[in-house]
Amino acid sequence: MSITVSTSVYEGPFDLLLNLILKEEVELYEVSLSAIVDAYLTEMESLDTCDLEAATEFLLIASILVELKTRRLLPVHERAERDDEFGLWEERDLLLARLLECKTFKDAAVSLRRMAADAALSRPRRAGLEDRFAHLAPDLLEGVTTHDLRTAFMAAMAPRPSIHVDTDSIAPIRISVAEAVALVANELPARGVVTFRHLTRALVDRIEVVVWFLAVLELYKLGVVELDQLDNFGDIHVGWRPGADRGDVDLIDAYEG
Amino acid sequence: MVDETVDGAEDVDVEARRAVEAMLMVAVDPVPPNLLAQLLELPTKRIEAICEGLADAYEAEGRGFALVRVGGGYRYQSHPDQAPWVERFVVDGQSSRLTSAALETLAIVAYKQPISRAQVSAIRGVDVDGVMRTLQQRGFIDEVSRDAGPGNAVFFGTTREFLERMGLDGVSQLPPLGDFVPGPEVVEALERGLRSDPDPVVAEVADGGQSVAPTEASGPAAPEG
Amino acid sequence: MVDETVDGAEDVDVEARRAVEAMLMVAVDPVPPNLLAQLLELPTKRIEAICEGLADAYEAEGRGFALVRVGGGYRYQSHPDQAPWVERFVVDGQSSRLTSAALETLAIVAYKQPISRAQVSAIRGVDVDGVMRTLQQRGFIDEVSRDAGPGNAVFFGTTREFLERMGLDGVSQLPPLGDFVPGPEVVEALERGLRSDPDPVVAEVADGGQSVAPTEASGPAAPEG
Repeated sequence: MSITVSTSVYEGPFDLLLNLILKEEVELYEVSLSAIVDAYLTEMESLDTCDLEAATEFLLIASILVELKTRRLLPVHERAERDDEFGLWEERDLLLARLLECKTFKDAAVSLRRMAADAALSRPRRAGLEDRFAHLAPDLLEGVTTHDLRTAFMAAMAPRPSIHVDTDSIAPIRISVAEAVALVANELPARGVVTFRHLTRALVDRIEVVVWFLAVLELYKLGVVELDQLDNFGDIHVGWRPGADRGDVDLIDAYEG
Repeated sequence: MVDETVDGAEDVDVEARRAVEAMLMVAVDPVPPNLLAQLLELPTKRIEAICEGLADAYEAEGRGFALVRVGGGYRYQSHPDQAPWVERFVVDGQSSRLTSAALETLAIVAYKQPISRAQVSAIRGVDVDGVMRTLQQRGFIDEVSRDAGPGNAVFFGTTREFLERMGLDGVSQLPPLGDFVPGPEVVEALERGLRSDPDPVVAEVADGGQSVAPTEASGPAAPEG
Repeated sequence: MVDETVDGAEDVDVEARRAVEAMLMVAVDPVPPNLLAQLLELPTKRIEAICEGLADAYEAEGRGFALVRVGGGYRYQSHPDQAPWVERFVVDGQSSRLTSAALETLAIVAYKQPISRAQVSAIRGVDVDGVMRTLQQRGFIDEVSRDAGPGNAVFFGTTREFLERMGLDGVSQLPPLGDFVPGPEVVEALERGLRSDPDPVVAEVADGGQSVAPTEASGPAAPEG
């Protein structure tokens, strides 16, 4: 089987997976890693300069493929023994969901490109005011300091952040339940009643939301928070129980399921 | 003459029409109809009717420019079919194209706003800091809020500049995200590709397909106990 | 209908008229008729006749805008008798704050002067003509020199008025940048902007007196995933 890897085409590991699975119509675990590596090395040699970004990106993709292939080799029965809620099958489903989401936005982006191309056929008039009206316009320098200028200049000239490779790209669990318990206990007393959705709106992965949910349940069990849900599947309202003692919470040092 | 477009051609409408033309001509950004309504002391509906009338008249007269509603207001722009001439005339940086990485990131922000950088990264599966910064620098996205919650996350949304570049009046005009959710054959192909067991569980696949619907990713449904 | 203005209404004239309308609509500065003549490959006299025809037609139709010949070129502006409405729009309808795009542009000119529009545009990755014009109109920046080279690039700097408003004696008093190093793409943009070998089309346009920015289309902004 021959696979052409063009590093400039694949924007990330999901891209590569999508392409491998959908375009090449292969079963992921049958992809020969050595074929990809060979194609990649050929590609790199043809480049005039070594592209560090492309190289690190490729390492990431390759390691994900190795990880997935390795798992394929593990006996599936072990699954029955585990207590772990976030095991192989969940990760696979999560990956599938994320691939689908990725594909959804890829297609949405194609539509955006078309819309932008259509819109680009017209250019806006930006000539603005005739000089004779300029003196009437509001004072634009009002409140602008030299510090603002410096900040604006830095923003315009700043180098772009370097690419950081996230090696936990599949279902990373960034926080433990015990840590989430501590965070909620720190924040909630000052915030009154909030919805669970609001409490977790900055979280990235579903798995993290689950962790926070377990943390809230834990606090509920301890009797320091009150929970309320008006409708089935409606927003869950979370509030610190009046008079509850934060000290009770500090006793938790590990989450025991 | 364009009187037929302002049918009845009352003096008030003729005057309002001329004032609208004058004000839009000196505006730099799209002018919201309610601002025109306020200045002219006319109902917004009337302003909208006047603007639509003007737009239709310019088109009917075969003008080389157009009046369009975009980014929440009305603006003059060159007629799309004059693009070849305008391109020759204006040589500058605006025609720079967005890479597909930038467009995908933009699509995620547009549909999921407000959204944090980390959330966008999670969807794309790669670090998006550089792309997000470029999009912000070019005015397509901007910070819309900061969260008081965990991590003090900064949330991003699209700007009026984005709407103008896409030719949209508002984000509600974006095609529904549901239109892009992959069909069953794609779900099946992906499922097959990821299969780690000779014996697929179809129900789980269906769940996986549902969970990318444009709803919010957060809510883990109801508590079980 | 405006056919009477292009008497004879040949196809060539109709097409030229539309192209002229489109180009004048997007122009920031008055457009010299010989530039239009060059682009459309028509005699300058013919272009002048087309423009005069358009100006008469707009006047006859009672448009709120006018096409006038000013400063060696043609431009659209609001009709003089609509001045009260335009004044109202300027006073009540305009934001009184510098947009972040305008502030960044002003800051770049302040710190990097003398600098050409093309260079500013390359750094910001977007067309800055409109913003630069506003800043110049407000008296914050002005032309400080012209390049003797082939592109005849115009260089801008901040004005005395700007310094006074900021409470500065000179630009050397701007807050120091410390050991700040601009990104490589910005350095590249500056270097590209300084190169004095514009491609032929750009040279033609610049010779025509139009101050459009001879930036390469790409700009510094193409992000790679």
